[in-house]
Amino acid sequence: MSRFTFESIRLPDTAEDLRQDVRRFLADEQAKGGFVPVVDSWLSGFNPDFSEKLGRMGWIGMVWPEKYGGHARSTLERYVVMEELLAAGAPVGAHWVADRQMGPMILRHGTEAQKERFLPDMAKGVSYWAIGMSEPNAGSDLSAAQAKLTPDGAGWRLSGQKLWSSGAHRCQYMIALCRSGPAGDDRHGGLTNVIIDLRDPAVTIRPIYLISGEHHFNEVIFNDVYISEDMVIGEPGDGWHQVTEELAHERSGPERFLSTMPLFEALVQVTQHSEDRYLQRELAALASELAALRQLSLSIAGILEQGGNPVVEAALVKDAGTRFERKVTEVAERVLQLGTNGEGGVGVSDEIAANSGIAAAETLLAQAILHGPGFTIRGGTNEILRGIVARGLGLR
Amino acid sequence: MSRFTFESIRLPDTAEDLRQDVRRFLADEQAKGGFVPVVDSWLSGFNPDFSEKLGRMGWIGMVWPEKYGGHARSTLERYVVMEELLAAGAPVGAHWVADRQMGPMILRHGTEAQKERFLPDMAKGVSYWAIGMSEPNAGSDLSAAQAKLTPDGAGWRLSGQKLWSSGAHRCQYMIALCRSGPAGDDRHGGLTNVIIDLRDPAVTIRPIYLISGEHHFNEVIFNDVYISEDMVIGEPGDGWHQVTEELAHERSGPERFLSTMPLFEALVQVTQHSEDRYLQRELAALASELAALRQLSLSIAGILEQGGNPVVEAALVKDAGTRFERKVTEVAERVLQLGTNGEGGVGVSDEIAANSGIAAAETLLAQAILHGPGFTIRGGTNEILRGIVARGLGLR
Amino acid sequence: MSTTVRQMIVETAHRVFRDACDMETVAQAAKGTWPKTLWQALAGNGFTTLDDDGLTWEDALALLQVAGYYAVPVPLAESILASRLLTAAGLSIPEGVLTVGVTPASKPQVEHTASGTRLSGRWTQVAWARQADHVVFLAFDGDQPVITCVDQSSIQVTSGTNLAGEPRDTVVLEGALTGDVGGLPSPWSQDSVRSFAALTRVMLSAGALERILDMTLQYAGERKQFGRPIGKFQAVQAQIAEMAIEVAAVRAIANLALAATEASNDTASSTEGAALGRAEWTIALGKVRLAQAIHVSTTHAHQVHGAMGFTEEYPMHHLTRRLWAWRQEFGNDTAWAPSVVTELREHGVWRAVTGV
Amino acid sequence: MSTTVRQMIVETAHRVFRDACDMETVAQAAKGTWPKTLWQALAGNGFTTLDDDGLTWEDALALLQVAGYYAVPVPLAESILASRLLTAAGLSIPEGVLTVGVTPASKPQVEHTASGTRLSGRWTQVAWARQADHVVFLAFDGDQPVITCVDQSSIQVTSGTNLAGEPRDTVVLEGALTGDVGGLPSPWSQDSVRSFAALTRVMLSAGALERILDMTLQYAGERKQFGRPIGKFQAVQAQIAEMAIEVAAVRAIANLALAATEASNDTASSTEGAALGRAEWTIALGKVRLAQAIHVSTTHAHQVHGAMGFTEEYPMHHLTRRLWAWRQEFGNDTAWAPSVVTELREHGVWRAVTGV
Repeated sequence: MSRFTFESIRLPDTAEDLRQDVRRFLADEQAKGGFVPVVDSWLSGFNPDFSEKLGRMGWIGMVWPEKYGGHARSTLERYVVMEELLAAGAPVGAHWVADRQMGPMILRHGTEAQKERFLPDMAKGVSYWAIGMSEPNAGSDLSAAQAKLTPDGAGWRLSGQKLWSSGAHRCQYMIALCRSGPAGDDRHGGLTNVIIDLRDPAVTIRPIYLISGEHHFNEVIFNDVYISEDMVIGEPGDGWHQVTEELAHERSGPERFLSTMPLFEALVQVTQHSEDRYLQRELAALASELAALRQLSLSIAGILEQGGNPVVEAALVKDAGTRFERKVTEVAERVLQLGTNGEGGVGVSDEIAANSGIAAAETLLAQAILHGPGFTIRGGTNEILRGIVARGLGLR
Repeated sequence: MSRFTFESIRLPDTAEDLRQDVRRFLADEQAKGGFVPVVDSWLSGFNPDFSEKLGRMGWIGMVWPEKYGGHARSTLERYVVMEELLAAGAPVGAHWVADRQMGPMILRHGTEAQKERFLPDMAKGVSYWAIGMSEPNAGSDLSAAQAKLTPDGAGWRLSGQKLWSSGAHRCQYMIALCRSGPAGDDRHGGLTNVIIDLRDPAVTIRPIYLISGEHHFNEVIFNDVYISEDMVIGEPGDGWHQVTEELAHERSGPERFLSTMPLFEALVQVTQHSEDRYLQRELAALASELAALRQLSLSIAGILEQGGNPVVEAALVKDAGTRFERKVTEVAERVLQLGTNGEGGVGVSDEIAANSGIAAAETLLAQAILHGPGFTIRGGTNEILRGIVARGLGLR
Repeated sequence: MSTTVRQMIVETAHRVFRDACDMETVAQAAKGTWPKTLWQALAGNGFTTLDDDGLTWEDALALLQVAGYYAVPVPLAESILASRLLTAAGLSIPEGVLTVGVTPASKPQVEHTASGTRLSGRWTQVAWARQADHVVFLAFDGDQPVITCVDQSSIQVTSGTNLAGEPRDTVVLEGALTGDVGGLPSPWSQDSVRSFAALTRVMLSAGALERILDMTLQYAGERKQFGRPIGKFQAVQAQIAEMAIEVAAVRAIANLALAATEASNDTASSTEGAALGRAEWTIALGKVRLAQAIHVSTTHAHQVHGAMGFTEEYPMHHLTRRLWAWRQEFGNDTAWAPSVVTELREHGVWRAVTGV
Repeated sequence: MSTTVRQMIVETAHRVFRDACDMETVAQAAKGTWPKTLWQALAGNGFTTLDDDGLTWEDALALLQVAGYYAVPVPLAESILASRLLTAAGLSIPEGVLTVGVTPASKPQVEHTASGTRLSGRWTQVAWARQADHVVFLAFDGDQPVITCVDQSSIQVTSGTNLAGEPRDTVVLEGALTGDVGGLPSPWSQDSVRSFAALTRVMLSAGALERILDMTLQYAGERKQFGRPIGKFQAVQAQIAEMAIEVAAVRAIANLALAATEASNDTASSTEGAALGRAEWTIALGKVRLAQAIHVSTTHAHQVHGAMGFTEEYPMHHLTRRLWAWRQEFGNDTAWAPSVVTELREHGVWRAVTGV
């Protein structure tokens, strides 16, 4: 009867101990003014100091072998650290992509030399990496990638561009999915992942400002960049396979439902004294959705730990998780009254309104509204994800 | 800039006077025990006595010429009568289809003899008609109709079946869309509307019980039924055109958003004393949606009055209207506690809970839940309607 | 937790239900026929009551998910809950069909008289009271909530049904003779009983939601419109994908509630109160989550099925009508919201969700 | 109502905005540049203030729908409202850029002193206060709400912006010299002023919603994925169809509010109170309806646009950010709900909706 694999996960005691360590660390940092919680902190919180501190705590590259600077911990332990950082709205953006995606890709498909060269700095929290997947005409449809690799001796020459590369203007490296040959019948051939040193003068990085006015994303243009042989990941032509097998990692993580967590916490705080039953219903509904999403996401972490590749389950969780993130915003839009200069909202207690709680909540709401459109688009739009789920259910 | 024609309508004073007449009539009837308000009364309220009374009041066939028993009133006057009857949950099911669809079709495409024969009894509220459109393999896709007409002298022989014919077991006649020839390239050819006397022994009517246990729908089987020449509407082969031009009438009427109106009224009554702001928000949101839908539906009535055929606008209103009907149910499911034997709900005042108000509200909620699935399916599913809107917007 | 044993129970239960609880049985039951064979099969497999050497409370809850999948038309959940309450109160479990009265209308009292212990009061929503050999009641001895069991012969039943046609009777007792009376074990409160009752609805619903997803998938693969299976249309796919996440979410939270319930039983007495509180909170979450899942899933399931789906002939309504009723029984989402929110306010959302 | 004249005004307005208010102008304004040419064009056409021989209040409200379509980056709504308030209070309308302060922080008072009338208080959400030549304030003379106008030179402005970067300043006055003071005409209350302010947001939003529908349609027709325009995908079509109904609904209810406002001005004095009440109720409905429309429409518009749509470069955010801000300004849906519900409770839903 069960269509998907979602086993119940009980976190090991070591993971729960680790959770308390992370909470103490975060409380200290926050008390010292090390960070202010923000919505969507894994995108907007680019903070090299903080990343270095996390590296020193052993909380980057946690599951990698120790010989590459990793800490040989379990996927579930890593999961707990990630969810605590995100729930607190901590600035993890600098190292996020390296830790989640680029490190694991190198670990899985890279050469020994690549591992030794790149992984230790990633784990220290000092090496930051950008994603190079989307292009102007290859958004949800990655097989349409056109950034072109031309053979040049033992190496390659790269021309073309990538879009939406988060943090590329502050990262040292990018791994880009490029076209090294024809697509073939299944449209998935001829793609190759290469490592690009973003400091190369043949690379031009142009900012793409967001509607919030922030600069996180970039257009990255390759003006005949030389890619030496040792910067290719695995075999040329294996790129599609390499990126799609990471999709479950990319899509099932707690960053797909915790982006608006600081706003949710603030919302509960500022309505602390409301006796309004139907407001409580809305808050309870959000909490119950959150609890379920977390269990599902944990289940996927468990499957990943056992070496499975739960792509369909991950699509399911990302679709629901990102919709949840936006529901939090919608409830907050009904409660808070933006623009009243921190003077209240409906159901907001006077006691809290009088202190800074309400102003902070309004700031978080503004962040959530302006970041919201991205939640259900980045990493595969919800429409794409539903197609994947339908396929997984045998509908096409 | 405006994509659709939705002119503002101001109802003429005559229509508003008429509204008061209808309200007085309904109040009298209700006081006399003539009816108890129900959800979805235009389907489930089959009451010949009530229909005859309405006929005597001149509220059936209102816009038809007087020589056919009509009352030569305006579309907007008719609209006001309809909306008042529906909002009150009055039992209008017996004559509804005749008044809305079959009468107008005969008036527009029928012969003089057909008009003289059929319309006066319809207007008296004593002649009840069923729709024969859907078939087992032709639901949303009417062009797939297969009930087959074979020429027989000057007339035809009809074999096949129709599904979902509402009230067929209590109606005297049906107009059925039948296949008289090949569909042709546009798939819309070869269809013909014929009038069938349901008392013909070659017609078998089998009940289709609903999940509420009620019997409104039927399977109607034609065992080589003889259809005389004078029972054909218009020219053979014109059926598709005839039914699609009625679609705006069928889809834009107030029955597409008022089915759960008695429940909405009850919900407001039983929560009369709640100070819960977020419950008030839900009720206000429903009211604002209702008010907008009514304006849009009125606009379409205005266009129809001027001879236009606003098919796309009607699809838009039916999609949104039927979703609104179900939203009322969803809010009621949060407020009332079904199964507590009339003993309460959340936000329901004790004063009301103690009298019969709450039990009546629970009954209406049960009706709304069980009828709900039909709202967004009958008369064209919402998915079909959205396709029509998309086409109207130039998307395909 | 003995996962293997429980897995075995669940597999056996599937087999039993497949054999003895087809849709015809459910349809007949909805018309008032008591499905004797089904009850006997369940009782014969030891599924109807808890047992020190057999079915545990947690096994039984897992079993209810299977029962929900098959739209079980007997008071299985009530029988299990009844035996749970009796055991907890130190009373013995009688033979025969058992049900529970745990939603008293006011505060029904036991009286200790010369002629024995007598019970008076009124209980609504007593499932299959008309059919039960014994009804286990939640009542009060003074202010103290107690459990006691009354024979069919001593009760007055007014018949009622829920939206699915399942018997939900009102029982009135006027000084009826009752057997032994037992108090609730510490740290249980009257609210704990209500929580456990609600938990049965979460479990049953998890199974029923799974079933309507299966039925909808099958229908979407077979039914054709405009020349192809409707499951090929993006709108239908989106509806089914949404159902899938709702089903998965309810199952996840049901399992969470199951684990928390288990933990509250396995706990040292010093932390019992906290563990029970955690279990009750998780159940409240589950009942709240259920409301959305039922709303979304039944809406989409019926929409995909079109007109066919809301006929009596097509069996899906046995599931969807139960879901609509179960959403409400023992408190809907609005009723349970304060239990959820109190914890959020006290500890913050994230700490509440992660178990502090 | 002179429909022809209003139609002419609307058409002219479209021409003026097309010429003087392209997206580059809006983008520059968002960076702090005052769009002088636009203001002059609007003022030159008599669009910025009401006039006995020209623009009526209702014409001006219709004009605001056009202004919203073009994301007008000047205090046009405020200038119109200011002149409406001045006229109603029997005061004259000064030359120059006008704005309003109608959300006072507490209960600011006018004082009649030997050196003239003085005003003290604090107003939030004063649109373009920094730019206005005069600010028209809602204040109090004792308990009596009054209108008065103060020069730029006498006000202290703390700059702020809304989500769209539109100036929303806080103004503090400490015994500032003010001109004449006029009371609100009967039967207006302080709440009437708040209603009229909210009405400007309904009108602006109706236009902005229309614009994002147009932009989304155009994008869906041009942008290709998987080898065809995304507007061919059923999921995208469904989103656009939902936007279309939301846009139509807001327009319908905006027109209803406009008609009710007009009726309240045309009414014999004996029924003025009732007509004004009706207008205010309709405005409350509009502000509530707006919340859903903005939520649905902006969500879908951005979803269809994909990543491109939330870049600063693509101009849709000038509309969507304004909509998010306007939803909140002068009260969100929760704030306006009681005004709506009071009528529902008193008269019943259907009678309230049909105007009793």
